[in-house]
Amino acid sequence: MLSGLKGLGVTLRGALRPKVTTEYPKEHLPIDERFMGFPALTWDSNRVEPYCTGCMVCVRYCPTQCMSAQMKDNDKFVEGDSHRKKIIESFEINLSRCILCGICVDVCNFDAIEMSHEHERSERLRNANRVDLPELLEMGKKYQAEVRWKQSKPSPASPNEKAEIKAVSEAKKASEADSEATNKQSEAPDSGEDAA
Amino acid sequence: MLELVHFQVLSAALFSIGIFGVLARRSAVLVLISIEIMLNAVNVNLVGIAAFSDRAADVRVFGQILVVFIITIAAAEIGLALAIVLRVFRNRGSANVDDLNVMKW
Amino acid sequence: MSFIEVVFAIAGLFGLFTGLAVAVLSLTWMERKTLARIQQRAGPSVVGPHGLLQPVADAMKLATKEDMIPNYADKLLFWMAPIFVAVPAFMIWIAIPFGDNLAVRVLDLGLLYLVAISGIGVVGLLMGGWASSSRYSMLGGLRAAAQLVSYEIPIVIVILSIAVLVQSLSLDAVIGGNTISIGDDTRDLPGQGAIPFAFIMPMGLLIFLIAGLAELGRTPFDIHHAESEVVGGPFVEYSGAHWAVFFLAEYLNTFVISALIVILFFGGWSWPAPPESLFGNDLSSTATNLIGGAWLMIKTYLVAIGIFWIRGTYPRLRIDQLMAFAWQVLIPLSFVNLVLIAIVLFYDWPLWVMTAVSLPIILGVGIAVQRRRGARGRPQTVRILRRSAGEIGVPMPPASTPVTDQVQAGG
Amino acid sequence: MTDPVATQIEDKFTYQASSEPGTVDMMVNMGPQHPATHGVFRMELRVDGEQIQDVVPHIGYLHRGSEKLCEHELYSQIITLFDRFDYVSNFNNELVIVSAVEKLMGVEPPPRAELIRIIMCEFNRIASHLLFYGTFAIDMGAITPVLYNFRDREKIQSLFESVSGARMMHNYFRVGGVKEDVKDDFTSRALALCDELERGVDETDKLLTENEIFVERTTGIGVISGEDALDWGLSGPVLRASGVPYDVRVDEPYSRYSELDFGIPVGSAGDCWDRFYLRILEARESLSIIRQAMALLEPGDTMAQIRRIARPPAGEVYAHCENPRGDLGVYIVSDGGERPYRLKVRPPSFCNLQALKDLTVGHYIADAVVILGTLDIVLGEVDR
Amino acid sequence: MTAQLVVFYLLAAVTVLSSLGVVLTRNVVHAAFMLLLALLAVAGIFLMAVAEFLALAQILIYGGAVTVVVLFAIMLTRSDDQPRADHSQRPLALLTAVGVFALLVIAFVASDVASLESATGVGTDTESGFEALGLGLFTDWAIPFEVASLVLLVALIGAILLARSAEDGE
Amino acid sequence: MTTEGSSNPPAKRREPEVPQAAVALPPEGIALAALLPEALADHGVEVGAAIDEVVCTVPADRLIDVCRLLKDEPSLKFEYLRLLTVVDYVEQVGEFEVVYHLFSLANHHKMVVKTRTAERRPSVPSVTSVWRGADWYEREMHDLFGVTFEGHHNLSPLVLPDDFDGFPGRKSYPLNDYEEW
Repeated sequence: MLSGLKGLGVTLRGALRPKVTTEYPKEHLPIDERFMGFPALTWDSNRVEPYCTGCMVCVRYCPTQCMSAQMKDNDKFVEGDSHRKKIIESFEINLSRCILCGICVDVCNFDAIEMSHEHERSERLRNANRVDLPELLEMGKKYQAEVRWKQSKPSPASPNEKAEIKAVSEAKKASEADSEATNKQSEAPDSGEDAA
Repeated sequence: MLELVHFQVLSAALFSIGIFGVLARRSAVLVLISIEIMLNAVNVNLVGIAAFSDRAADVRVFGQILVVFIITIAAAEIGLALAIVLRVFRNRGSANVDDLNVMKW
Repeated sequence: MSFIEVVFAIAGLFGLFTGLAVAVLSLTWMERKTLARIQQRAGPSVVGPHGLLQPVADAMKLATKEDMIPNYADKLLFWMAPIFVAVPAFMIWIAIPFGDNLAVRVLDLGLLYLVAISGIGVVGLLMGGWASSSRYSMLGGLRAAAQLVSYEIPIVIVILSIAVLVQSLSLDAVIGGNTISIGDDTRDLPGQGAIPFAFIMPMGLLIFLIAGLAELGRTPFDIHHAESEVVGGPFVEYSGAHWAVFFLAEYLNTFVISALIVILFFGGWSWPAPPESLFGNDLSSTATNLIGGAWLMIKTYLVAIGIFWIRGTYPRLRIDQLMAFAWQVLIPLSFVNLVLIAIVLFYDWPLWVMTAVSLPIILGVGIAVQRRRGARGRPQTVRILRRSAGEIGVPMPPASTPVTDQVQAGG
Repeated sequence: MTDPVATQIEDKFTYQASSEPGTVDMMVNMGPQHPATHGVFRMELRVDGEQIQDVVPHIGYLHRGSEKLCEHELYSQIITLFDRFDYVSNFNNELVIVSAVEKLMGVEPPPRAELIRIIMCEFNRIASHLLFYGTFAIDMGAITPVLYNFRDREKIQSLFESVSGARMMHNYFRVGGVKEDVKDDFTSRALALCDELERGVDETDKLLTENEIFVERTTGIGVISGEDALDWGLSGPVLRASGVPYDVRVDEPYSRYSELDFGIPVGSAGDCWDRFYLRILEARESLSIIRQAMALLEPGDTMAQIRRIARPPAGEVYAHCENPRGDLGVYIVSDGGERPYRLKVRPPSFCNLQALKDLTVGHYIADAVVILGTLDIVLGEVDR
Repeated sequence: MTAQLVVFYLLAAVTVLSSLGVVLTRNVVHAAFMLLLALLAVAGIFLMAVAEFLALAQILIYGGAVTVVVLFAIMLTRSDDQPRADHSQRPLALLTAVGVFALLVIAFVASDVASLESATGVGTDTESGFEALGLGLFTDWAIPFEVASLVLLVALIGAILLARSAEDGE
Repeated sequence: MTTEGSSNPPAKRREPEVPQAAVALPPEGIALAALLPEALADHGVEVGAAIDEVVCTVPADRLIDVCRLLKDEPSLKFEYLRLLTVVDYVEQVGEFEVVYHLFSLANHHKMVVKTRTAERRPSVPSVTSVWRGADWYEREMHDLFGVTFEGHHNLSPLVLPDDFDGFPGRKSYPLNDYEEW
């Protein structure tokens, strides 16, 4: 009975400490940088298109089969603005089914899917929490802005860039060649003239 | 105006209800409850007479003192009797007065 | 009884009912806030400032909830049980004095009245438990009956000791002091304005507090509606308004026990110093009564917070331990208390003798209760074994673990 | 039988014959929605008054066929299923499956990864024990400890969040290492957390174990002898409380436990008190393990060089680890594919629950709750 | 008809009806609760007769204790084969009860006792005589009082001995 | 992959290319493997090894004797039953394999006991008389695989509903295409 008084002391001390809870809808606890919310698709702002090419690797490795994806030919590739020959046409994730395991992020080869910080999504119906491509990209953009997301390795060049690079390098080469030529010319002005 | 006869008639009614219960019910517990009612009938009567007696106050209190004793005895009785009923029930698997016929030949 | 008196009585009753309803609501809020504070939470905070209107919202919710009656329930008893619990809880308040000679009905037999009325609630619990036709309710009802009947005894005996001390059964005398004459001997008996009985009868206070907690069915004696065992006991099957009535009665009883502790041991509405010394002599009796009532309420709420604090700390007892505690510790102690005060008064010793004798007894009993199982409160049966990793061979325990006296259940 | 009273009573209650003539025992159906059964567990109690005469436990309300599911999942996906067995000590569960696959493949994870795993598992053990103290206190009617313990548990989970990205279902351990290295501030955070947890455990200790009522309620309740405990296949704190010092971390050291110095709390009475207090001591030992492991932590790789999709050779393996609840094991039969041919979990709670009848019969209903509390079952693991 | 009389009639009606309920109801548990009601109403009757102490004692002992004990006994002695609630001698019992009632009423009306009613009736005596009661109990009736307490003690011990189950008793 | 091919058991098809896990018995295991053939000589057991466990295959009819011997013999003293499970080899060899994982705290060694039973009316003796802890394992396996454990006191459904039809643990029971219960 007497040792029970110690317990009263503990609770009294507890009562004098500040509260540790937060009132949820009003205050939010800080979210850790690594926090895994629902998966989102990232947006390649350089190319103005998603990173995702619809390669289906995440769909295949998803333990709950909550995703589906479809790819299409990339118009921008045809136009030469992008290095991606194929691009995602439609992507759907049933977030009610997603278990936030992060396997899709692990297996993705293109940095195209990320676990965003989105975590407050609840719906009444079982199938109401399906999100489609635009929404996933929105989530992705928000997430990218939040964490100042960076690609793990730079994308290869697009055809246009390649052409540009090629042009530049050719130009460079040409200019080098020119300068070489001029050098040569300066070295041997006569022979050039001869050749011409 | 409240009169003594009111108490007396009420007491008589309670008493006869108690008698009916004692005679008619089979469950030993209910028989005991009926006895309680009879005791209460007596109490009502005593209290009534005490209230209406015009003798000295210390004598008037006799009725109430008797009631105190009756309540005491009633409490003792019900406790003991219920214990007996319980014992009988444990031994014989029944709390009916009709089944308590081992002495009957 | 004249017409005016009847009107006053009705007005008083009405005022009391309203006041009690408000008190219950505030008490629920206070309990939640106190527990939240102890547990470092926020507690109700959404409805109204600091969640003050939360109890009102809860009451509205309960009132509008569907009132379900189980199929096999005994409808009549099921319906009547909350009434049997709540009506006595209200009736007790008729006798509680809020000021000098200020109660709905000032009773000469106030103390006996309290004891008598508070006993009826048990039947309501038993009734509800039986009528719900749920085994948890049944168990809870039986537990409640056993517990409340047992713990009523120490409460009655402590109240008796108070009555012996003030030589009256009137609550006013308990607070305000009394002059009595036995034969030729005229004595001034102490009122609590001078010295709260908590100092004269600390043992009585302790017994009353513990037994009062048990009467309320509050932690650590909440076995009859222990959520983790009988899931709410007699109230399992109740919902909506019926449940609300039980709830109301429970909090009313909490309030009444707190008020009784204040009235019996902490001077009720009386001041530590006479109010004249604080406010001067020109205080009207109404003002004195108002201040006294407020003072009583403040003390009562403080005691209630203490009860909530205990609830936030202790685990609950088991039924056999609970009964054993009542019959082996509390009841003998309360008799000791009664006999002590009788001796002190009979031999006309000063009252501090009572205090001086009580304190060592309390301490002794506390230590005895604690040490019943041995030298220390905590069993020393767990040791830390250090084994090097992968060591071959595990030291096996002895063939059968010795069952010493400490592993006998209960006691 | 024609009497309406009798038929009404018939309808209301099911009785069974009791030992005493005339009286009947009452069947009390505890669960699956009872607050003290810690999930969807049901036990039928046959009680004589308050005293328990017989217990029939019923499980399976949460049976999801996980073992069958595992046979259809890749090894990397199985980890997510293991997270959900004993859902309050996820890291420990993950460790079992990854160490089983590693054993099968003969892969050695890098030392840093092993230490991170140990730290995470021990933190998780503390988190699990904290939950146990709290829920057990609730079973006993004390409502405050659970909130104090949850406060501390939340801190642990925040640490987990910063490491694995999830507060509960981490999916952090991988075959051959861990998903990613911890962040730079991990060491300081973890050490600070250790101090806080120490205080928290002390607080629980003071609130509960020094309380007379608590001691009274737990000593001598649900006693099981060491031999019986072994016979029933109990493990973990429940077994150790009976005096059998069997701890997988010592008996078959896995990961890098053999490098760490720690004690095993062992009881002798085998009652609820021992089972409770042992867990308090265990949490303190875990803190010491964490501190030692933090000291050993050196920079390095956190992932062995293996295929991302594990394809272990054919064979069968049994690997087990000391979970907060006991010896969690997994038996994998591999046919050389990407998916196991057969996977069977040894769930410690499942085994511990078997002894329930032996423990409870003869005690009061309130004790049944206490005994079930000290067995500390997690239904996700019992039913799988 | 005074208010006093109205209240008395009400209480008397509750008493008689619930007592009738006790002896007539088939449900034993209902009978116990009806008994409680009857006893509480009797307490009210006591109040009418200015026996405040007795009224409170009645509530305390019957309301709090006896009813609970009776209920416990009922719940402990319930078995599957609940027999018919009543005897075959029910008509006889009815006859006896009515006869006794008639006899008593005649006796009351005919006897001298009824004439005890006097000017010092209930209404005039407002002093609750519990002080006199207490004095009487501890002076003139001290020995019966002590004997009664002894009886209670013996009953208590006897009840405990009897109610203990067989295995405890060994 | 196990449900696809019907003509060839898949394990057989993969056999040439499938690598086998390497056996690496710990010292206690080697000692035990040396001890076992002698100790269990009368019971027709085969002793082998899998990774770090000694595996001993017992005919079903000798199972109880072997288990009792394993538990009682002081040099073995396997008093702890870690795991009891059934493996479905119906597609390969038409048999169920019942696997017992044992551990000895006293001698600190571990082993696996295996026994086989035919697909039709699979039945093995119950070891609940040896280790009481086998009780629920056997009930669970009876639920999931339909293997009868002779001598078990109560094989009522444990994890499945009482009126569940079929044996969901078996490979022949589809993962998805079944009627929802």
